[in-house]
This record gives sequence, structure tokens and C-alpha cells, in this order.
Amino acid sequence: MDGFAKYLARRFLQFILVIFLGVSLAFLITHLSPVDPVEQSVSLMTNFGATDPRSVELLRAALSELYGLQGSFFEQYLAFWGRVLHGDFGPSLSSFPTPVMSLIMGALPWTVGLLTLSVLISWCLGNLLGALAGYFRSNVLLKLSGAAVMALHPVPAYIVGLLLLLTFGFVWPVLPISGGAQMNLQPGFSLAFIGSVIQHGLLPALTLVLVGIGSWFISMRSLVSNIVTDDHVVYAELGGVSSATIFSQYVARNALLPQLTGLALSLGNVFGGAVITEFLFNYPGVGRLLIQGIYSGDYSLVLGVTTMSIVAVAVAVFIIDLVYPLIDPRVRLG
Amino acid sequence: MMFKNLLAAILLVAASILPAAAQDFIAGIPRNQTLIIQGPPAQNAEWFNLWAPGGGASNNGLQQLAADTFWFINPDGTGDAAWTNALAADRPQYNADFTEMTVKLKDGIFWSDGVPFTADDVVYTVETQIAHPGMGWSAPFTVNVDRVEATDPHTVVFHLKAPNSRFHTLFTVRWNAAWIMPKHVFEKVADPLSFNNNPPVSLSAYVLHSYDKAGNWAIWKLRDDWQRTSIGMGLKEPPQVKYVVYRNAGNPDARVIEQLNHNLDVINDIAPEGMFTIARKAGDQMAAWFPGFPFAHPDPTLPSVLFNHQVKPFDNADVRWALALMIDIRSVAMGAYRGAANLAALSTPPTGIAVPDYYEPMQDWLKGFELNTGTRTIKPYDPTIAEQVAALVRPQWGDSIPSDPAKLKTMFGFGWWKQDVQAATELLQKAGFTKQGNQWMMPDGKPFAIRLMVEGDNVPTLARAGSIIAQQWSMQGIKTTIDVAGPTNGQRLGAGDFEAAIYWSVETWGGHPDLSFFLDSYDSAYIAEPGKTQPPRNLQRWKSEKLDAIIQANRKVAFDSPQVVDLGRDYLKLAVEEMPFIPLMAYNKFAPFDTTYWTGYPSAADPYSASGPFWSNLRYMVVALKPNPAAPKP
Amino acid sequence: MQVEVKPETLAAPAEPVLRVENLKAYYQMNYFGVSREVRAVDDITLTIHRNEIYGIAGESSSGKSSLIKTIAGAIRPPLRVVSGSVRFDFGGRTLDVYDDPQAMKAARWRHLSYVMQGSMNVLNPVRRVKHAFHDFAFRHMGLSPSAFRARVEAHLEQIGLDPQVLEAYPHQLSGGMRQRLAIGLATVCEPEFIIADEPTTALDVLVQQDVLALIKDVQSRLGSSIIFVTHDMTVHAAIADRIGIIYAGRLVEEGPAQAMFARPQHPYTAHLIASLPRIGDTTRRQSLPGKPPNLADPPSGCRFHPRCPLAITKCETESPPLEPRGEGRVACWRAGEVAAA
Amino acid sequence: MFSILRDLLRFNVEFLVGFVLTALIFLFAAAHFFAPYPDTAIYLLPPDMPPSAEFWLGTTSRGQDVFWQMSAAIWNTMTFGLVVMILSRIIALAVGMLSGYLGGKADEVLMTINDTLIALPNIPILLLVYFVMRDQMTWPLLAVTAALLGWNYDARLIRSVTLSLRNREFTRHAVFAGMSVPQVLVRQHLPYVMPVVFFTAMNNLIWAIGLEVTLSVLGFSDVNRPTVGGMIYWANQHQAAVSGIWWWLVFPIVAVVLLFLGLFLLAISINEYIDPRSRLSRMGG
Repeated sequence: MDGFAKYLARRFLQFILVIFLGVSLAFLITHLSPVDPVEQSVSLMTNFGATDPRSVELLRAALSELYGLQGSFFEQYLAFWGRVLHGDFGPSLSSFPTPVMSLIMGALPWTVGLLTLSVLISWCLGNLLGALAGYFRSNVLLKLSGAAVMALHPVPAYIVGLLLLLTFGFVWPVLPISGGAQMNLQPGFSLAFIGSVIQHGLLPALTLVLVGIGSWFISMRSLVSNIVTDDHVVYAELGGVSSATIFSQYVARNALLPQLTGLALSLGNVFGGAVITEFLFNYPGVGRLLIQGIYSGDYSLVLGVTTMSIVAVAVAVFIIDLVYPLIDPRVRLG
Repeated sequence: MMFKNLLAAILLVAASILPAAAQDFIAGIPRNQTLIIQGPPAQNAEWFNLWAPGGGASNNGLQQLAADTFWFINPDGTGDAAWTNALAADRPQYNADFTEMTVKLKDGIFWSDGVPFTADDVVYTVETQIAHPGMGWSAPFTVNVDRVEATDPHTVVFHLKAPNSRFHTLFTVRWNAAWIMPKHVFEKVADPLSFNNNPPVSLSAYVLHSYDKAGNWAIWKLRDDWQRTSIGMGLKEPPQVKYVVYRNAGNPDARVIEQLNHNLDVINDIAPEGMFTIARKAGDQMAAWFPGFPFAHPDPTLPSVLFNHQVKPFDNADVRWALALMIDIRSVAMGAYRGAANLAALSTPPTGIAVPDYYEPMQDWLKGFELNTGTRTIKPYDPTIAEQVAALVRPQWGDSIPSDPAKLKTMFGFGWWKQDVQAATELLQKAGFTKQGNQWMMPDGKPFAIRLMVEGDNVPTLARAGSIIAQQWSMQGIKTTIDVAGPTNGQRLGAGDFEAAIYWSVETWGGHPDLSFFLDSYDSAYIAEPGKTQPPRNLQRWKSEKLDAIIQANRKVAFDSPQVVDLGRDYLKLAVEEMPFIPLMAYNKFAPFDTTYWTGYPSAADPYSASGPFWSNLRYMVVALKPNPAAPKP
Repeated sequence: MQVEVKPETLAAPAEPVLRVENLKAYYQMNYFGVSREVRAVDDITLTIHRNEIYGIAGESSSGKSSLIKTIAGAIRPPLRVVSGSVRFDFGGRTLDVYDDPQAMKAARWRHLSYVMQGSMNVLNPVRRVKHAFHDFAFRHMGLSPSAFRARVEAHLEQIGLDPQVLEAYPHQLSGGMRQRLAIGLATVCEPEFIIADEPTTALDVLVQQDVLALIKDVQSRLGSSIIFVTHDMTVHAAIADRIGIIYAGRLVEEGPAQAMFARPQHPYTAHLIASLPRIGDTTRRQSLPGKPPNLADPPSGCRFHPRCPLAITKCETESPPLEPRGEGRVACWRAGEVAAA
Repeated sequence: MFSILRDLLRFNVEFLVGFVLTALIFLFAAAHFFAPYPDTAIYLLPPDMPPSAEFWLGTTSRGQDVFWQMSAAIWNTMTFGLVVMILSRIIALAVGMLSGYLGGKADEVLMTINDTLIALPNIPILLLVYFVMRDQMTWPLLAVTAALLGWNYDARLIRSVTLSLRNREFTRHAVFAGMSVPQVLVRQHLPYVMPVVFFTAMNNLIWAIGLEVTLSVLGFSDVNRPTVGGMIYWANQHQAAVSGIWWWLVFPIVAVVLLFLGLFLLAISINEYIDPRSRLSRMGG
């Protein structure tokens, strides 16, 4: 087997392994839950209305049958795998009987959009600034911007988001602080809708960018300051190669390789930040869905979202793994 | 460089979009014809089947604005005015032994698709739900209804399996009730449980206009034929609110910000501090239940310290009374509600009709109530609590706090038990407890420690009350830890998996003195074995022969009989003597209104309707609002 | 290995291409509050002529690599030129390496190229080889892209490489091929002067021979001058016309290769030569006592004196000047007596 | 070790600033042992008092002194962070060194597991664990869970260092001398790996503290135990941000940002100390 095929096989194996382990873990954790979905739903339903005790017993019996939690633990696990493979997590308990999967599918485009945009921006911007700062070490402007993004980077997304929300929603109310788009706009490829989505996405995306940019900046800067001492860069400088070419083709391009791997490795964490940000800005993505599910004790929803986020992150990592050979000939050509 | 181009493109797009998008708050809908109400995030936004289990979109206006049933009771109302005949032309008519109920329906009511509403819809509603056990009101219909028939298009007769003088309450809205199904829609559907009923036909004045698939908003539009609805018929002039928007406005901070930005007219609930912020910043563009402090609307719900009577030593009334007397209710009021609490010594919420029917007449009895501590007799009731709380909040609120004791009682409640540590000590000693240092020991020699369960974020004020009570008990030598149960709260309460909890097991009509709403379920026949699930609402599993006698008697009198009030007072006296749970206060809700666009919201001075966004009675507020002439022009 | 000493080339009229005068380049460090000065290049003067291969020898950390980097203008802080000058003379145009960086940059590869230490790694791993030729040489050649390509291919064939390598990525080539490519890259513009820093160090012996032959071949074809550094005296013996010996940052002896191998003037040179393996030699090779000096704190007087078998008191106090002696120059108070040792 | 610390303090500004910041915050946190009020008590003081001579950092809407509350909160948060950090260091060291030393198949298997764990999104899994545990979710349990999720990056780093040591002379000597694998790893390799561990420890501490803040802010922890996230949680519960009780939010946020900054500066200066390349470039500068 040549190197490239080996690489692909290895990545694919990893991909399968991540999904297997993640899905099993999610199942295991959830099925140890003390939350009884039936009681949960009964208490939801009886919270406000007048309730005849005899009627509640009937309701409970009916629901137990509907939610289908029968069988041994292992049978449930196998059945669960069957469901995952069919993309079926059963009905949501708090939104009965809407299937969990259709809730997730409704929310997923929002999260994917928000994450793709903010990860791309923070990755590109962080790497660009970091590379420049690593290459032009004495530039004061770059030093200052570096200090700023580095100071921001360890701050939890929630705090950055909260500050943005207060600044642009309360002190100087210019941006929407809640929701994914303007009300009463029908989704579609209209200028108004896309504009509204961008407008509503600004604060959450800015939060993720501000939090995310620092680590790219730091790692890129140190990568670049190491790479500039690499033989091929020094040699190019001695060869009188123009600095633009050296910066882009010799320094940045080589530094991007580990950064792309880093991107794949960090997606899991980035997703975590998105959960918090979506919750804060009431953004209609899967992160908010997850937290709502937890708050409402929605067993199947929490399980579905966690499983799907593991799968989604694994897919994204796998995609990056597939892109990687395009920019690294050593992997592509073995 | 590629990056620069990208950035430039983004900036260009942003610059062209932002001003365009900033014009309308809601695209294409005039703001000054729109009422914006805080709704819950609807996860299954595309679900409009009110009769299948699960909530979702039902609180986003569906049950408030588009569903209808026979009767409504205004939870804030008193006397006859609290009762509204909606689809029914008259009050329920029972036969002598309460085995038959006849309902006359109004004529001239139509579904929003033009189909007339008839008795067949009612019969279909009952029969379909009996046939499908998963549906929302299936169980009570199955238990009660032997047969239902439409004797003519506007008369329905229910034949009951057993005598039931409260059968009509299934169709009487306080928060919600059994809504009537559109037969012509559902009869075409194979499985009414999995039918999403989207878009829903409306039986009330508003109909679905559009909704967000992500569940953040739903918009309801006034029906052109609004006069052909039960609510529309009674109106003298057309409703001014053309559109109602239920929107999920985010976390409490975001709600405050949105109302201050005039993007949210009605808030469901925020923390007292948020309420005070709006009051301070919005000035006269704000309305609330009380125009000044304490602002809050008391729901007919009674937050209490619940005890699990199946767990020792909470089966002992002396212990429960001792714990009650260890509480300094003023700190609880301050801690939970910053003083804005409507305190309750009786086991019914001090709201609506309970004030004239129970609280006012029973003051003398309360003042005279004597408690035997084992060594002496004390009179624990303190009728001056309202003045004391007023004194505590006056430094912050100044002259806006009246000095008239009568007014203070409507704001802060009639009175409560005076903290009496000595009496509590005597009661505990009477129960066989001993004190070692600052630690109470139980009769079996173990230290007396309590786990006090609270739900947490969902009802923050109660979590706060729990914290402060736990601290007070701990300081008196009973180590109390707070247990935050979160969403498992209901389940644990039901399963009896708690020692003590801050929650409520009493909810009332508010607008009607009949206590059967909760009391009927206190029948000892329903008490579950330890470890088994207790059906609502006797979460404390209180068992008393005297109580059973009251319940039995109440079942035999008619809903509107004057005897109902007498039985209610008997129950309240029993509850004081046995202290099965410690009632604290009404569930006070901070629900400020923005008056920039709309005026005429209900208030303590004019409680013509419920005002909680999720309460179906809200519809009477929506049609009564008047545009503010000073509203910004579009 | 047998040492073959390169036969003396016919003495061409001495036409200097490189003149190094009183060059001092120090590592100046200030770390954790301690300033240290390492005199890596300490007052070196030398001249290299047209069509000459000049070898610089010395043990590791003697400063020979710093010297050649300083000559190439390839130094980075903390190594700095303290005084002196490095001047190239390309066709009557004099270029001072440290006076006119712009002109220097323009001259690179056209007139002056460089073969780096570890030159297997000088190619950008993520780009094809052809791009390196383009980046380094295209602008100097004044050719159309296709003519340039043809020229490069011809050049590669000349040095025994398949032009196909241009389409390859560095990782697809063997170490020897990359070394050849590096030399090909350094010679494609036919520069007058080539600086080579340990061009063969990392290679196995067979490849080393091969590469040495290549260097020699290219040099003789182009008539360029080469200055190269290696600690390996056998390599010097194989290709150098003249050799300079560096010890502790100083040039201690310089002279024609053959003469030096025959009659080393400096005890250190003598030691270097003596430690070379010779056929049939069974005597134990002498090892030099002591360690190479610490350049941050060099010994007084002659820096070699702590290790020198001939050291006298004067050596400890007075530093010997580099003075002409025989065919070359030497810096030793006891230069005449070395042979006897 | 001590002389390294002294040198770093004397000559590396970043380290000095980082050290001073971290030490000050640590001292501030330690002060809670002398707090005049129990840290879980509420409504002992007048609520909503702005910073003043009597209450330096003001009081909360729950009638707590922000100064003392914050002191206890930072202590608890740091304790949590340290527990996570130490536990995850132990796992990372064990896996990383073993993998690097053993090499071959064992290395491949360990690193595959490692990379698999890296790709799992932490927050959803932690939230899931919380969802299951609910009120049984004590902070030590949360710390263990976080530690189980927070070691894999650094295991890779440690592995690469061990890998480079594996072929060194002294390793072979030790093996020939009959040392067992754990002996070789602990006696011979650990000293070389320690600087990397130290560097990753700082970053891990930052990560763990950030995690605590995030989960507590959402109320997914024991909210009665004062922590930095818990303070923000309660401030949100009382809508401090819009109610103008800024001191309840601003001071804990500033404190935690300063702590982060301190730890971060320590991390980069230690990294610089370890990494000769960046040290070299500093010499020039």
C-alpha cells in the first residue's frame, strides 16, 4: 500500500473509531440518567392543568408504551445503534411527538453556518496576523494586536459574549441580541433574509472569533518564528528571493500544515464554545437545543444532540483530513 | 491578497445590508398594530396539535389565541364577573345527582376556515380522545364520561359514569382546559396523535399568520370574521391589536433589554431586580400589576415548604410547626422577592376571590389561633407583617410605599407566623428532640439534618426562598442543605424522593372559591405507598380523616353553592392546625408591560383579565388593549 | 581512506575576488542579565583569487562556520560584525557585503551563490523543485520561461540529474540527489563565487566522493572561485587549492594545500594532518590533550598554548601575529620548529 | 530548580509579571480563610451596596460581600483547576511516556485512542454527564470528568519528547543496566519531560478554570459553593448586568482574566525557557 492510501485508510479508521467510541459513550452516559422520561412528561403535562389522579395513572401507562424504553440494556444499545444508523433518535420528549432528528436537522444549518463562518474567520485572521507577527517581529502594530488577542484567548466564550451583548444590545443598542433572523422573514435566498441572518449572526460570530483567534495567533507566531530559521527559508533569503514570496510560499505555507491539523483537533473545543454562545444569544442552533434539552430533562433530545455533535465533529475532522493532502505533497505523494 | 478581497467583500455586503435590515423590527408588519409577547422557545415549532401530548408551540399563542372551550374563569377576578361563558351560552346544568351535564352552545360561531362550530365538534372531541389514550384529555374523559350526545346542533349532554359535581371544570379555563377539536379537520386524519395540525384552524379571534421553524416566534393575525367567535361576539368595538407576536426573547437580561428597546411589550417573568430596572429606566412607559412597588402579579399558586409526611420526623405536626416558627418570613420575603412578596399564612393563595372569601373573614380566627407548645399555649399569628416588610423596603422605595395598613395588606399579605425560636424549641422538645450545643438531635439520637429540595433556575425566586430558609434552619441548629433538582424536580416530588422541598401543592381557580381544583386530589385514597409515584397534587402525602371528610362533603355540593366557602374555611383551619406544609406566599410574577404602543393592561386596580402570556385567559387582555396615541409613528 | 593531495594547479595570475580584512564578528548575548561576547571571528584577513578553491578547516566550534556565514552575509543576531570588511570584486565592481545590502541582494545568485550546511534541507518541502529554480534564478537570467526551463534542464543534465526531478517534490528525492540539486541550484547562474558550508558533511562516503567530484567539475568548467568549510581534512586534501586553518576564531595558518600537507607550519595544523589515517600506518594516532577553548573566555596569548606540545612562556602572554612564512602565512612563535615535533 | 526560578524572575519580564499576578491572586484567594462571614451565608449584609470604604468591592444582591465572596470563589475555582490539572497531567504523563518509550504497535494503539479522544467535543459530553448526575454532580466528580477529557493534547506532546529520548545513549545504558520500564521512565526520562509537563500544566489550568466558569455560569454545577462561574451565575440570576450592580460581575471577571493572563504569561515564558530556538532569538533581541 502506498503512503497516500495508508494515510487515507488510517484517517478513515480514526473517523470510524471516533464515531463508535463517541456514540457508545453518549449512550452509556445517558442511560445511566436518573431522569425518567415518562415521569418527566407527566409532570410537564400536569404542571398547570387541573388533574384527576386516576387520569394521571392512565396517561402514565399510555406514555410508557409510547416512549419504548423496553428491553435489556444491551438490547437498547443495539437498538440505539440501529437508530443512529437510520438517523432516528425517536420522538423528543419535550416536543412530543416531533422526531429528535427533525429538531436537530432544523437547528444544524444554523450551527454549521455560524461555526463555519467564525472558525474560518478566526483561523484565517489568526493565522495571518500570527504569521505576520512571527515574520515581522519588530512591528509595533502587530505586537499590540498580538497582545490584545492573546489576552482575550483564555477568557471563556460566555464572558466575551456577555460583554458584547451588553455593549451592543444595552449600552449602545445597534445589533440584534437574540434569534437567528428577523421575525416574519421567510427563509430563502433573498437579500433581506441573508442580510438579516448576517446581522443576527454578527455578535455570536464575533464572540467565537474573538475567543478563537488568539490560539491560532499564538501557535502561528511561534511556528513562523521557528520556520524562519529553517534551512529552506534562510537559503531563500540568501538566494535573494523576494520577501513576499518567502513569506507566502516558504514560511506561511509550511506553517499552515500543522495549523490545519490543529484546526481538525480543535473542532471539538470550538463546538463547545458554540454551545455556550448559542445559548447566550438565543441562537437557534444545536447548542441551544442541547441546553434546552438539559433544562427540560429531554432524554432523547440530549442524547440525539450529543451523538449528532460527535458525529458532526468527526465528519468535519475527516473532511479536513481529506483536504490536508491537497496542501501537503508529502502526504499526497507518499 | 486574497484575504483583503474577502474582507472588503464582507464589509461591502455588511454596509449594504445593515441599514436596510434595521428599518422594521418585524419584517412587513406595522409595529403599532402589533403586540409583542414573550413566548417560550418552541422546539417543535411546526406542531399545532393541542390534543396530542407534548407542549411545543401550544404556549406560543395557540391555546391563548386560537383555541376555545365552554367557560373561562378569570384567575384575578371576583364574584360573578370572574366567570365567562365562552362557547357555552350558559353555566353548566347538572341533574340532581350530578350524573348528567347539559351544555347549551352559542349560535353563530365559526371556525376560521368558515365551517360552523356545532355540538358535533364537542362530541367528536370527547369521543376521539376516549378512543386514543395518548391524547391530552383522554384519561379524564375515559374516567368520567359514559356517553356524550348532541341533542341538537347547540346542545350537548354528557352522561357520566359516576356522580361528579365538578365535571364541567374539565372545560373551564383557568390556565387551560379541554379545547374543542375541529371535527372537520381531524376526521380526515388517520391518527390524531401524530397529526401536526399545521396550519391550525382557529376557533377564537386570532389565526396563525406565520411562524419560525426554529421556534423563536409565531405571529397571529386578527381574523377578518373575528365577530364570529365567542370572544368577538361580546366586544363592542373591534380589537385594536391586529397582530400578536409570540417571541422567544432570550434570557432574562435580554428580555429586559428588549423591553427597554420597545421590542417586547409583555414579559412573562423576570427577576425582581430586572423588574426594578425596567421601572427605573422606562419610567411612565411601563405598566405592571401594581403601578409601583411591589409591581408583581400574584399567581393563584402557593409556594410552600413541602414536607414528605412519609419520611420521619416530618410526619409529626409539632416538628413541622417548629420549623415554621423558626422562619423569619421577613427575611424570606426580602431574600426571595426583595420584599415584593404577597405573604400567605393560609393554605390558599391570597389572590383574587380568596381575599374576600377567606383571608379577610378569617383574620379574627387567625389572631385567636392558639398553639400548644407542650409547655404553654401561644398565639403565633402576627397580623402586622405587612407593616414590618413595608418598613424594610421603605428605605429603597420611599413614599411609593403607602402607610395605609389596608393597602399594605394587598401588597404584602395579611400576616404570617411570628418567628418564635423559643416556641420552636419547646415544640421540638415536645417531639422528643434534644439540643446538643447548637445541634438538634432527633429522638433516635441522630443529628437532625434536612435536605431541602428546590427546582433551581426555572423558578429562581423559590430557589432564593429555599436558600434563606435553609440558612435560618441551619442557624437554629438544624443543618439544612439545598438540593437543586432541576428538571428532575417534578419527578422526585412525585416519587416522594425528598424530605422537604420548596414547591407548591396548592393551586386554585383564583376567581372562584371552590378549592376542589387541588383539594379533590388530597383524598387519602390516592396516597401512594412510599417509593411509589404519588399523583398530583398531594405531594406531601398528607393523610387526615378530617381532611377526607371535607373532601367528601365538597364533592356533594354544587360548584356555585355557598357551602363551598364554608368547606374551604374548614380546610384552611385544618391546614393551620396540622401545618402539613408551610405556606409562604403567592407565586409573584414580575411581568412588566411596555406602554409605548399599547395601554390598558390589567392591573390590581382593574383585574379584568389574566396577564400571564401563557395563560389562556390572556385573550381577554389582547382584545381590550388600546393603542397609545403617543406611540412613535411608523 | 587514502588521502590524495590535489596536484597544484598552474599558478594563475593572482586576481582577488574576495578580500576579507580584519573581520571581527562576535556573538553578543544578553540573557538573564549576563552579557556575553563570543569572539567567533576574531580579526581575520584573507584573500581569495579567481578560479581558486579555498578550504577552511578547523574543529567544531572553532568559528569556521561563523566565518563563512559572515562572508556570505548570512548572519543573524546575535552574531554581529564588529569591525572589518568583506568585499567581493565581480568584474571590476566592488561589493561590500555589509555596506550595501541592496546591491548585495541583487548580486546574490547572479555573482555569488551559496551551498548551505545540510543542503539536503534547503528545498521548500511543499513546493516542486522547479519552483526553487524559478524563485532563485529566473530573474537573473533574462530568459523567456521556456528558454529558462530549457537552460535549467540542460544544466541539470550536465551535473548528472534527470530533468524530471524538476517536477518532483523534495521528499521524493534521495539525499544525494537533493545535494546535487543544491549544487545545481547554486551553479545554475554560473556565479563567479560560490560559498559552500560543509557541503558534504551529512552524506555517506560514496555520495561524498561523488559530490566532491561534481563540485570540482563545475568549478573547473565555470572558472568560479569557491570558498568552502569542512572539518574533514581529507576533503580539503581532495579539492582545495589553498587551505586556511581556523583555531578559536583566528586564522592560524594559510597556504597552498600541497605545501601545507607536506610541511605544516603550525603545531595545530600538524596535529590535524597527523591525525589523518594513512595506509599502512599502525601507530596510534596522537590525540590532542585538552578541550577546544571557550570562545567567550579564550586563553591569553596564543589561544592554542594550553594544548600545544611546543608551548613556551611567551605563548601564554603574547599573541603571535599572522606572518608570511614559506608559501603561506602562519601565526606561531615557534613556527619553524613544528616539523621537528 | 530554585535557581531557574530565581533567574526567570530576575531576567524574564513576562515571567515576573505572570508570577506576580498569579501570586497576588493566590494570596487574595487564600485570604478567604480569614473571611469575617461564612462564604455560603446570604443576606447578612445590606444588598446592592456599591464599592465603598466599608465594602471594598461592594455587596451582592444576595447580601454578600463581593470581596470575601470572590476570595473564596477564586480559591475554589483554582482548587478545581489544580485538581483537574494534576489528574490530567498524571494521565498525560503515563500515556505519553509509555507510548513514546514503547513505540511500535503499542504507540500506534495508544495514539489512535488519544487522537480519537481529542476529536470528541468536550462540552456536550460534560453536559451529558451533568445531565445524568444532576445534583449528585459534586465538584470533585466534575474535576475527574474534566481530567479524563483534558489530557490528550499533552500526552501527544510528552510522547514526542519521550520518543526523542528513546534512542539516546543513556536510555540504552539504563536498559542494559537492567532497569525496568517504569524505572527508566521515572528516573531517566521524567527529568527531561518535566519542563514540557510544566508548560502544558499552565495551559491545562487555564482550560480547566475556563471550563468551571462556563459550566457554573450555566448553573451546571453545585451553585451553593462559591466559584467564579457561580458568582456570575448568581449575578445573572439577579440580573446584575442590567440592574447596574456592575461590581458583582466586573470584579470576578477582571480577577479571572488577570489570573488567566498571569498563568498564560507563565506558560509562554516557561515555554521560551524550554524551547532553545525562541531563547536564541530572544538573545538577539
